[in-house]
Amino acid sequence: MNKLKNSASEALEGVLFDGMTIMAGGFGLCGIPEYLITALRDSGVKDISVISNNCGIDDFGLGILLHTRQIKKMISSYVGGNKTFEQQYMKGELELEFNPQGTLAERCRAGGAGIAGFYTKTGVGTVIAEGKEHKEFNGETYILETGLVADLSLVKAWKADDEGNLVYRKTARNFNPVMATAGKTTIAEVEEYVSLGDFDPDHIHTPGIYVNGFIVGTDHKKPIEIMTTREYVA
Amino acid sequence: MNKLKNSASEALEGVLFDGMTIMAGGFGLCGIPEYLITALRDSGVKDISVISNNCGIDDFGLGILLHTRQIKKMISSYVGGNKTFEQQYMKGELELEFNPQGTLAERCRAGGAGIAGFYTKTGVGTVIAEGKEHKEFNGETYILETGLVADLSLVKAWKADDEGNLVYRKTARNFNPVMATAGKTTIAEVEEYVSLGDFDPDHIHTPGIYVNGFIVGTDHKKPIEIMTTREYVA
Amino acid sequence: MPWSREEIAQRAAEELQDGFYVNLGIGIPTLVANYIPDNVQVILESENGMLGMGPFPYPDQVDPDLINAGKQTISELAQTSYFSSADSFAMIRGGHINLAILGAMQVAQNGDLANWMIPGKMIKGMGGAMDLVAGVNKVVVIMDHTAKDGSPKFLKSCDLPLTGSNVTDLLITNLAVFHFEEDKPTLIELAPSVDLDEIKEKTEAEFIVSPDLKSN
Amino acid sequence: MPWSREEIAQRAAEELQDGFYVNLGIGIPTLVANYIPDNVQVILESENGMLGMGPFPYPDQVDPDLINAGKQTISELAQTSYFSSADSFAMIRGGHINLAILGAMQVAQNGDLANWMIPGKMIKGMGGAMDLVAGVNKVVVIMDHTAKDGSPKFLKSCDLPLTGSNVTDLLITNLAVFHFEEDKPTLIELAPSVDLDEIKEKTEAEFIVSPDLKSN
Repeated sequence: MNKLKNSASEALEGVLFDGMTIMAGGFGLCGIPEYLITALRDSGVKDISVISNNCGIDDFGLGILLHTRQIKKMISSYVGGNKTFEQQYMKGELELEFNPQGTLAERCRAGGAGIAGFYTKTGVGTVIAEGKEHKEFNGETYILETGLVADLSLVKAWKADDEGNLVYRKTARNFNPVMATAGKTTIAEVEEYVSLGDFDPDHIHTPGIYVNGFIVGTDHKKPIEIMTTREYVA
Repeated sequence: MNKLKNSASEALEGVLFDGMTIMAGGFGLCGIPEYLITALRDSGVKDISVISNNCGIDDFGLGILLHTRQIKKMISSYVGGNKTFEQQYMKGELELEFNPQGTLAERCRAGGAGIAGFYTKTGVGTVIAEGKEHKEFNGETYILETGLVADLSLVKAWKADDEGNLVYRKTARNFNPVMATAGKTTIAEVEEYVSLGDFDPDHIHTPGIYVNGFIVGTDHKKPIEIMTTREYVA
Repeated sequence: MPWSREEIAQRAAEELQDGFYVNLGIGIPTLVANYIPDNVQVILESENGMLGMGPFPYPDQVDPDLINAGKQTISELAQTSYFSSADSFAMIRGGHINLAILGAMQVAQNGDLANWMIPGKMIKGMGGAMDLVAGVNKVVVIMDHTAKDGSPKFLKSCDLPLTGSNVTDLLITNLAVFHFEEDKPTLIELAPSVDLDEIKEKTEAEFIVSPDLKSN
Repeated sequence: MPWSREEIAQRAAEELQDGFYVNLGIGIPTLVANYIPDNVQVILESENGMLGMGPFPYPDQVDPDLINAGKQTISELAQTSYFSSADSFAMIRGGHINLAILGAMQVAQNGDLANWMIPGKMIKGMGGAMDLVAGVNKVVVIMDHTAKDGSPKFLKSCDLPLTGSNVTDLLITNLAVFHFEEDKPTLIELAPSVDLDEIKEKTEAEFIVSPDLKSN
């Protein structure tokens, strides 16, 4: 069963519908499924609720879905640095739900792992805790957060084999592995396709069971948001 | 900061006390910390509560701590195949708490991850659910299970570097990575010591932050419980 | 003539679909691996932390670090991946395994399943059975239709402690096959030379007879 | 003379102990990495999924797949490991990070911390700040002692939305250092040429003065 698809649009065939919930991996512009996001835009699917740590920048990543007004709601931990986002949100055209970053990651893991809810200390005593169930464990207060699942998860990995086993690279891993587990359908975008058996099975980050299909992109743009370097000292 | 210790007894120095709770990795006799268990026996520490999926066999693994009557209580998912265990339990000399295997693994992960409790469907409608809080999410019933932490976690890995980064091998991984995260102190036993920088940082299973010290064992026995093979067909 | 253990396994193998991820319990369910149809590719999961479980190893390839959930030595395949027990049960609990085939001591007409302990006997523990029946999409149970003393094992309600409540999707015995839906289980298939009267006689559970009842 | 940004960072670096795992927030906290004492080895965590964060890369070693939580390009070290966001915050929430150094807008005398939003302004989100203050063993907060208009930022209670309640362990401003225990914060150190009167004047929070108050 080879899960390799010929194109992003082929990979998304039959899984898109208006009003759907989509998880998208990435932290800033690092480890985002560039080609799949472009295919989403081209599909014209509307009123999407997007679960993603950030919302890209004005002209790249999820930001391009703001220009086309395909996003109805964002569930994120940080959306700074995106003017289009700010404008649409201020005008009330865009819903926004903030989650603490670790709570967002854990909610995705929980959704994928059949954990309906979990108790965390994160956010106790803040606006995040408002309206949520509070409970004491060993004299400390925790709040109840719920698992998240998506109709579709779009993830970016480094390499995939025919079975859809995935390996990520450096900090481009971030939210991708947990989101891969929490999609009713999960499509991956990778930079390199390897033959079955090329992976050391101890090194696989996402087992193929979580991956319905994948595409191999060429020339990923991978823009850098903040270039910081040091100088060679003679 | 080199976390390599010279011996199992040195690695356990100052962390043992009577009545303590100890997690021990392994599934059956696969991926168990052989030398650390022997050092536990030799230390004479008493009244231990042990969290481990199984309790070894009569003369190997955690089973050797039954002969010396150092274990007060086992928290496990399966203890079949150990006569000493059966005898001590039937005589009321040993406490036993069964957890479904996945609930046990998740409780260890939760303990290490600062999750005080979580809702699972596993065990609903069975004796496991008795006395536990029930809650509905999306029309389905879940029960509340709590996170587990231990005073000490003993894990078995394949390789470690100076920082205590760990890599496991095949199904010897099992409970070891989650238990490594849930010990106030965690000591690892490995088969091979590698230099800092030898690991590909994308392949590390347990980051060194979870490991307080490790020993390198030689000639691990690794007994096989059920040898099953097929024949070469000419 | 009732089905043999091998024939029960063979019947269970008919439930496998191409691309399925499958967990096989200890005992007869293990035999199902021998009857996977040629045109069907399934990936076997072993709950101690492995996807893509291969056959038993050749004698010179036995590896103590490579066992299945029954603690038997096994081999790996080209698509194999390993993961922790927590990740394994996240996969199971999260509903990612398509099918589990498990043995049973008793099954009730509402789908309750008992397969882990007999009061009074030394209890060995439920291992991963409760997680599997709670999490896997479709649970196929296989067992003898009656106990050794002839008493029924497919009951109105189980008297043994449950592994899971309302979890059975298909029951395959040595005499018949029952499908579980909302209300009552439906008898859908009979073993060769077994007739409806024999099933009625040896079954305590109430069931419906499918209009398409298949005789073999 | 109040401490400069660099001197605040330098003072914060005194809190680092050998073997500590440390998370440094965005802004001034990042500067702390420049003042790690020679005899102290710490490992820096970046909450986007990395332990063992190295310095900024040389220009020809920039890698878009290797950034820190501030989205800056960085480098790796021999001890580096990578992991997912879920594993990263399991580490943070589980109390495995020894020390976090974070900036703030306001701190209250009970340790409440506000550093993520100003009502009426576009809110950017809390990112990982709420997780860090809730989970890390010791939280060191650094900020200017007063706002630009001279109004105090160390208050009886915060009026900005909180990042965490009762989470501050040490507050380092450009004028002084306060240690938080059960009851009230304790003033333990003054910047050069700063006296107790100036602190009292510029602080709304109630605090105790340590008998061992250190002047610089």
